[in-house]
Amino acid sequence: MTAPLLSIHDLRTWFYTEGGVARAVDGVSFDIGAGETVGIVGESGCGKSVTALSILRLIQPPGRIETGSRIEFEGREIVTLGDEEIRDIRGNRISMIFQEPMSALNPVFRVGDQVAEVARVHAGMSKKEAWDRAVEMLALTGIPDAETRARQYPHQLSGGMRQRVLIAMALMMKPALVIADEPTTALDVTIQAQILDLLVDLQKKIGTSILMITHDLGVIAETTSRVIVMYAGEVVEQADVDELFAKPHHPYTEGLMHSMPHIGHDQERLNVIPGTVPSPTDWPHGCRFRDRCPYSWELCEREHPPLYEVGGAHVSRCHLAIEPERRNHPHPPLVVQEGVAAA
Amino acid sequence: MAALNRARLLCALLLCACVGTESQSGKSTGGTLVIAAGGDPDILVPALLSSVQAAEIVDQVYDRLANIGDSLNILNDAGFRPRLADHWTWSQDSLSIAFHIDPLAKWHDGTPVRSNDVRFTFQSTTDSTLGSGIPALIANIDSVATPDSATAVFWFHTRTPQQFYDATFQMPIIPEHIWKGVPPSAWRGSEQAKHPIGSGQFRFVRWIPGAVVELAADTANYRGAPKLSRVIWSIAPDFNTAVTRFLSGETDFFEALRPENLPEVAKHPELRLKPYRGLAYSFAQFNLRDPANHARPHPIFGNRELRRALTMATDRANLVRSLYDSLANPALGPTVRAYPTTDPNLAQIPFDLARARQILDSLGWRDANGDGIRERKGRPLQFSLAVPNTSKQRVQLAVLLQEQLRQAGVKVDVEQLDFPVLMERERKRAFDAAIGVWSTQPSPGSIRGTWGTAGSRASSGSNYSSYENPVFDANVDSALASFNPAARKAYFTKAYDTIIQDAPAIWLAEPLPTVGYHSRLQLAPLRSDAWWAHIADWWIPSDKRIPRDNAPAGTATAPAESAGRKTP
Amino acid sequence: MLRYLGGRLVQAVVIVAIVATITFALIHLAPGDPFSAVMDNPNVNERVRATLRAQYGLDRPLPEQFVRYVGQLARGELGWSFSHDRPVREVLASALPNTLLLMAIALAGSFALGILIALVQVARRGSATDHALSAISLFFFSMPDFWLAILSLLAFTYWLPLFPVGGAVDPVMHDYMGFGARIADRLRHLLLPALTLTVLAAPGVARYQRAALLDVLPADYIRTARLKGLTEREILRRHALRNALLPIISLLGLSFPALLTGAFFIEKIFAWPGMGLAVVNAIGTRDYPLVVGGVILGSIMVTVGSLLADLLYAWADPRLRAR
Amino acid sequence: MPGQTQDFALANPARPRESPLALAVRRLLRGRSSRVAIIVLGLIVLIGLLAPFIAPYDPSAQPDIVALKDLAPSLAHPFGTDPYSRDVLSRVIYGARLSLLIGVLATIVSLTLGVAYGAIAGYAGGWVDAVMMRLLDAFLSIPRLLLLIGVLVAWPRLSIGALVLFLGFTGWFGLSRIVRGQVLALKHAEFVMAARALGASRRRILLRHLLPNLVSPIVVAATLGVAHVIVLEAGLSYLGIGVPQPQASWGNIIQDGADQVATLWWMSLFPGLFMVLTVMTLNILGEALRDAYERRS
Repeated sequence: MTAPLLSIHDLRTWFYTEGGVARAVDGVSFDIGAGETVGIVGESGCGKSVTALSILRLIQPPGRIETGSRIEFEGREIVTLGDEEIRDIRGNRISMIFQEPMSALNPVFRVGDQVAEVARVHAGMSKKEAWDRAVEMLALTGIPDAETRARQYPHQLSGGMRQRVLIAMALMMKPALVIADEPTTALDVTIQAQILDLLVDLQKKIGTSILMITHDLGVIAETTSRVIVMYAGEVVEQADVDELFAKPHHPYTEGLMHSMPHIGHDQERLNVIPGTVPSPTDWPHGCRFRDRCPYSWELCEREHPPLYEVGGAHVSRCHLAIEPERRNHPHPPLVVQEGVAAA
Repeated sequence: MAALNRARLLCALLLCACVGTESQSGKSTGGTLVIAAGGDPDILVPALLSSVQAAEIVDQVYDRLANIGDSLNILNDAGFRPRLADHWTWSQDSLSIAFHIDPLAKWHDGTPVRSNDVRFTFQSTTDSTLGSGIPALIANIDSVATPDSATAVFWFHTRTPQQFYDATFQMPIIPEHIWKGVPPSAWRGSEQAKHPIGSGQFRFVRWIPGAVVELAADTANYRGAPKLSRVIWSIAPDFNTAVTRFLSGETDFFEALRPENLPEVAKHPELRLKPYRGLAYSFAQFNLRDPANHARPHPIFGNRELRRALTMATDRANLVRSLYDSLANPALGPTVRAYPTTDPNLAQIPFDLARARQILDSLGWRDANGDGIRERKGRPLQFSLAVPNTSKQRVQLAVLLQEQLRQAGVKVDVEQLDFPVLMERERKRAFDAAIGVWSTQPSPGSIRGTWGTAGSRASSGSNYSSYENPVFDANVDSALASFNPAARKAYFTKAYDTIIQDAPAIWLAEPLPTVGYHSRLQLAPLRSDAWWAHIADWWIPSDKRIPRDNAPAGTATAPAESAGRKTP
Repeated sequence: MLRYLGGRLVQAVVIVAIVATITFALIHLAPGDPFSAVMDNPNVNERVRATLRAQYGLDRPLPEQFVRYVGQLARGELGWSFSHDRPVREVLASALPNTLLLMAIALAGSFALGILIALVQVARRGSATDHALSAISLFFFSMPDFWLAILSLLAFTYWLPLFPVGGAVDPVMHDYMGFGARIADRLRHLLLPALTLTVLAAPGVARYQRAALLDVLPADYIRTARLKGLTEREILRRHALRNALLPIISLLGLSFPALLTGAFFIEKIFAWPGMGLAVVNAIGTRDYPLVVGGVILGSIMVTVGSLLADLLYAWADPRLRAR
Repeated sequence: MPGQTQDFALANPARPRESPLALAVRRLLRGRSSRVAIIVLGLIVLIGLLAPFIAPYDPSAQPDIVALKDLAPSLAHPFGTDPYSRDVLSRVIYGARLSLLIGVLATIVSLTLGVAYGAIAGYAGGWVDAVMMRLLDAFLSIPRLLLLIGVLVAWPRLSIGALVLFLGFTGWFGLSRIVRGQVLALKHAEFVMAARALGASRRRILLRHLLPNLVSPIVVAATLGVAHVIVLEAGLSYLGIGVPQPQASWGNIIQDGADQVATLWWMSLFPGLFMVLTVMTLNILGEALRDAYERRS
């Protein structure tokens, strides 16, 4: 196997806030191969977006990528890269699509100019060339009458249209990697599917890798080949998409799957994982999922689980890997009610 | 006779001012004199003006029949120099004087000056609808007759020592053809009042309020052209600016510097100082009548003892030192030391705070409630002291007085008023107390108008205090009627003694003004009552002239645009 | 857009009407007669008194006086200034260009300077430069207008005599100068007051603009710009500034009263012949019609200023422009 | 064991039910610049309060109008003397007293009016609100200084009390707009609805439920308002229509020396510095308070 396109090793991105050090990403490692589509899934606050921003070094103070973290991309070490070099990568070799297409576009510029700006920065194109390129790209993302649309301002476009603009912007330089951070969450269900199809389609045409960040396992199932599950700043499970859906190992992944709405099933309520994610300033000792886990036992409290190999490329950060029989004896989770601790 | 007089004057000038250092060629006419003025003139009508700036300007533009000499003699015509009248003749009984108009005299519009202009000047000045204060001073003049166009005859009621002075000094002559269409009641605010046409050696060019008044040499003048080609009053918005402009050379002449400015002026080698004898005295006068009802005495100041106590409570010597340093003396009374009739040793009410307190106590004014202010029958001993806001120095005087009287348990509210408003309050006798300054005339007789019963009741009279004492009046009248200098002085001394002891005012300061001027300027003697009397004889040597001296006079372009004011 | 404009115009007229009512109330509620100064002034002739009586209908019943007063105002008649012996309208009209010149220069200068300072601060946020500039801004921001004016007069005309001491032109020589010299003369007189007013107004702009920029910086589109590989400088200048200019346009409207107030003191201290000097001098002469005229004109200027700022805002913001 | 409870309360930084004001003050005290500002302002207030005890001389006494006038700063008179031989330091100290007093009193007047007007407009809504807001627009577009000049010229020789009232009457416009906005927003808040459902009177709702929520804008407006009034009063006194002689206010002292700025520079410099310092600290505090409140929401 050739060297992966992106290789993250022991990434730790911490935020130094008034309330203490928030270890939002706390030792994450994974690879993405060229042309591959990898998904990161997890609840909000699990560190998946911070991981994405870390890859582009877009962490703003008081956040900081801790020394010892490594992000290797196309053979270069991003963490220690100079400002100018990292800027050369942004939007050019790695680009990103955000969740909120409205706020991600500058309200006071025409969308065409905003798309064209990428080419002007990175390819040194003239205004005219860049504009033409932008219109071309907008057309490619399926915007009808792209020439006219390009002259409009963000507020004049629909949500789906704006997301297409962002996609056009992201793909302008045919980057090696596109990070899509919840690209469909803010959109209507019908538009969601269109946008996902578009992404997959464009990936095939351009051949980029995609890192798909979402809380929605449906999106994962539809677009990715490999899945990384994150919880409390850590990778808790990683597997090929089919393997994961067939044989989820980590109780958290299990919980996520149960909370997925199953089409056709007449369910009144989603199964929600009880409890809340602990505070990033104060990760619990041992297993971070312990309090919400129906299988946890004293080992989970005592020892922080490593990533166990549970079959092929499938890894899981759960002690069940060494005592699988405990899966047969679930107990009610040790959820602590809010406020009780303060009393 | 006229020619002789002028030649003699010139000789005097050469001796005292230039001491022969200047070559004759350096005396060619030309040059611009820029005078630092503290404010706009109020009105450019001789009979109506009340500000010194207006007097400075009016005296250049208008001429009198004859000019008083520098000795300021007022008895008969000794020392008087011909002006519009090139000679005059007394009647046998001395009850009339015939003035013969200089045949060359012309108004600035080219019209010749005629005797009817003299008669018109007298008639309009004494017209009651004009509201001038001068009639009280020339009550002895019965009428002016014009037997021919070149002769004006003044008729007097009685023979007095200063008949001639009355006829000439009080009335600069104004042109009938310019003014006759305007009723005297409308002279204030008329266009003529803003653009005077006279017969003096300078003619009026322009007046941009708040900026400049400009006069130019009247080159065709019957007395010859003046040596300067232009005189400009540069009007500063405040004293500070005026001083700074003078120090920086923007202006050439500064009248009445304050003591604190003298060291600064001394630092500039090109600037000179020159003290001169002024004829002004300042005072805080009380209204002796109730402002609400003039038939009643004033509830506080109606009492002579109280007024005396207020004077006693005032450390006048200190106050004058504080404000003027050595540039003023404490005022002796309603007079100045320059008059030959003034006894410099007039008895004064002494500064005696303890005695003042005693008197106030004995009058029933006591501080019962312990607030530091005396009361009587529930009424605090408190009054308002009005002061013109245009003069910071007078405001300072008021604040100094405020504190001194506070020591005696008297509360003074300083009320700053615009000068014309203050004037009108005084005219209507609608004030408690006010700080005032009289720039007196060469004759001590002007006191009749300012403190005598004659000026008390009439609203045009200047006795704003409504001080009335027949003993005072009689002594002043006797003095003015007396031809014997010693007797004059004795009568005046009795009059002054009377008024000083009656204390209708706290007599404050008699300034010894000091002018500052640029050394390139060659001054003529500064007359005590009017330093500006001989501006026409001032000059700037040609080798010391600067660019502004050589700007052709009266060629200012587009004044309306530059000052934002329409000149009709 | 037109409807919006119309609405704002109506609003402006209503505002001026209310201002007129307030000034009328001021005149008539005042103890004694604010016109007594005029009526007492011996240099005011009968014609002026008659004009005043006609303007304010002083001897008529109050409602009639009011109607008369408003009617006169509507025709642009502001009464008679006795201290200038001219109509108030003329006095103010001849002074207004000088005030507008001063304000315009200070406005442009202070916004340019303020925005520049803010950009420097935000580009180096958290640095010593940022803190120092913040402290300096605050210092000047807290400075009373007249005090800074006095100090700058003191410093630059007395101690370091670089500028003439007051006025708009050399009072004596200006009219004798050639064209070029006149321009130079005007500039020499204009510079210090204009600079002082600029320095007075700039800190407010800087502080406001800095806050606006900092508000904009966390925005998603700034992240997008960063993502495109733009430098921080480009991001600040192109993306952040452009968005942070919108609040600054609102500030433009809001800053008129302060600027006008500043101009009043500056004009007084530098003897700059604008409407501020006219009104401040009218305080001394108790020229009440002129004071009231100044209040009304000042309010109109503020209203018009904020109206213009609103229009500018509508034009600058594409989201509003469409409407 | 009351003692112990108290200790616990002190030890626990996140104690529940802390009032927003207390919270804001605690946040305020955390900033270095606001701590310095509080100390400086406290000193100036103390100077004003203790003026009779710390002023070296009687501020209006003229001890020696010849020998002691116009003295440049020296050990005996650190801020020099004025043309009346009065000690400028003493006058600046008494000026602090008067300027701060006028600032605070006028601001209290403004706050009362502003809150009342804004609350009524916001709570009443409808055309009442519309009319009141248009009126407010008009008030806001009259420059405050100009309005005050108009008033003070029409009412000459005002007492300081009247001056305070007029300063207060012209200072509430901005606040009332903020209050109205808050009231409008809170009017439909659940707790107000709940109170209304429970039959609380309008008055009670306004006073008990809305007012406490207005504390933060009021505190901020008050702090900045005092600063503004101090500057205004100084300006008016400088123009000669503020505080009358012989009382000392900062603006007044500057006015006393205005005629001779070049020679009596100390009369402009020192009171001005005090004024700037006061206004600056008030501005810092006002803004820090605003920040502290905003971070909460």
